[in-house]
Amino acid sequence: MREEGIMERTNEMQIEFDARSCNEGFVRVSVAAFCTQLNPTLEEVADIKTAVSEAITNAMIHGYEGEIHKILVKCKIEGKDFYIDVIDHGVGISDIEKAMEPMFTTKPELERSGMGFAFMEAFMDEVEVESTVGQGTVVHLRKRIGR
Amino acid sequence: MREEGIMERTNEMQIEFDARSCNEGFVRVSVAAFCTQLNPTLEEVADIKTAVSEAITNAMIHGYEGEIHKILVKCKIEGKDFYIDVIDHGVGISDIEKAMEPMFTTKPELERSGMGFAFMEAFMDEVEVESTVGQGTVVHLRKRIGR
Amino acid sequence: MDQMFQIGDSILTVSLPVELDHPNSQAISQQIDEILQEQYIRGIVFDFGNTTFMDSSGIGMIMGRYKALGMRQDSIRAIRVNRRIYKILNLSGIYKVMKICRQVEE
Amino acid sequence: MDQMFQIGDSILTVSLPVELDHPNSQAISQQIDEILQEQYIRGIVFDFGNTTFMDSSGIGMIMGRYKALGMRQDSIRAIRVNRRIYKILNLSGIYKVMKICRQVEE
Ligand SMILES: Nc1ncnc2c1ncn2[C@@H]1O[C@H](COP(=O)(O)OP(=O)(O)O)[C@@H](O)[C@H]1O
Ligand SMILES: Nc1ncnc2c1ncn2[C@@H]1O[C@H](COP(=O)(O)OP(=O)(O)O)[C@@H](O)[C@H]1O
Repeated sequence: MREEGIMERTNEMQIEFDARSCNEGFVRVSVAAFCTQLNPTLEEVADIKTAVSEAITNAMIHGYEGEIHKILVKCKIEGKDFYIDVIDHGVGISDIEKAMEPMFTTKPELERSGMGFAFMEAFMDEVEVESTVGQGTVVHLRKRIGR
Repeated sequence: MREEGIMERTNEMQIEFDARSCNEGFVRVSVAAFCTQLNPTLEEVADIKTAVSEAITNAMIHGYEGEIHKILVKCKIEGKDFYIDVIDHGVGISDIEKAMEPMFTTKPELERSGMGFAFMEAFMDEVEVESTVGQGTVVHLRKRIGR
Repeated sequence: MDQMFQIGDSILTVSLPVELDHPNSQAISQQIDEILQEQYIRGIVFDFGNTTFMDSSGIGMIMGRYKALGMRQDSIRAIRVNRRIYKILNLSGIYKVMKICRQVEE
Repeated sequence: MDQMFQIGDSILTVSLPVELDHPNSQAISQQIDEILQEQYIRGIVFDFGNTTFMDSSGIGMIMGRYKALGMRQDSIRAIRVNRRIYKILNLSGIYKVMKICRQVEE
């Protein structure tokens, strides 16, 4: 494939990193820097950063319960759509519908507000969760840039 | 592994991205943001950015000759050492010693200066190249931070 | 870190960091709780003047401190809140228990 | 993009971007070459005043323009060069053909 024509509207990257909370900042910065190709507004960048932050914090705290394993963040630009998948191989979610209810949290003792999914939904155009107990979770996020 | 003790001195991430020149900036930013954990000086960050930029430009221009395939950048923090591997599955290098000579380039028509490896060596503490013709190239970089 | 916390008239003012994310929120929770154990504090003012990023971990941190203060009315307050942070605070519903003073934006 | 290029007395002054990397160097080479084809230019001044990042692609771009101008002595010059860029230009050996004026740093 030459770097020309229709393919220029697609672009992919993925970051795999240790589930250490000190990595949250660099992952937000990386995803934000990648999506500047879509010429987002500052507000759109902030929306994406917040949603990514929620999903990777969840993978660390809930998915891996503080253990250090790998988290994968896949990003794709397709036309004006920005897709982000956040993938962990942690404990999984048994009741996804319940998990996505605002204020619902299984870790109140860690001062989780239960607003993670609510924020993702507020700031992205699409939030979809796939999960298998004992195997892990994929959070699919999509945002259309420049409307 | 809990996020404590000796393991805190190790941290890993890797980025895989399309060999499009528009991705060079975001990869530099990501690697720089990741290595801030080592408290580098601005000069050290600039050194790392330059070296990474050389290696990924080479993977695009020489390794893949402008075709769009994946480049992998692996980063590891170990104590005060910052390791970066830049990996492509492109054409490979037949004579590595010659390739690393300052001013040597196989693409003068693309205005390559032949200074890529020289810059990597100037700015990093270690540069090692492994390559197999027809299979690809790995550039290993290491820099000790905070001396 | 110490200029982050100022106490006057039993009110603790916390200068929040640029990014109020999960690691920072955890650290701040701990530090505030240490202060609350050492001395009588009747209210906390969260100063968002430098803060440009915040996620739900920040909401958890604030709600946790509200609880630590006994969930008393007017015990917490947010000042110098910019547009982005205002949106997040609003979305979280936390304005029901915390007065929010906005930043004058240029 | 157009304020990037200014011409006076047959000298082209190019305001280089913040990051003079591979994609930017390629684009600038092309744009300069178009100007060189359209009109007589006897020298190029590269203004690094905004530039904080540069790699060997930038060196290639400058050397290429030096060749396009016929490799004449004093035909290229770099101005407002900061410490970092100065280091890179020095390392490349390009100072042998290009006069370098440093930025006054605060
Ligand atoms: N990656 C994950 N792995 C396992 N469980 C998860 C994951 N993400 C979310 N959950 C579950 O969904 C619940 C709600 O998540 P969220 O809305 O982000 O709130 P919070 O993180 O504050 O608990 C969590 O308390 C947890 O039980
Ligand atoms: N990833 C790579 N794959 C194949 N060949 C490479 C790669 N990196 C470098 N080379 C070879 O090494 C030569 C020297 O590289 P370098 O010093 O970076 O200079 P330049 O990129 O300006 O040619 C290149 O011209 C090319 O032939």
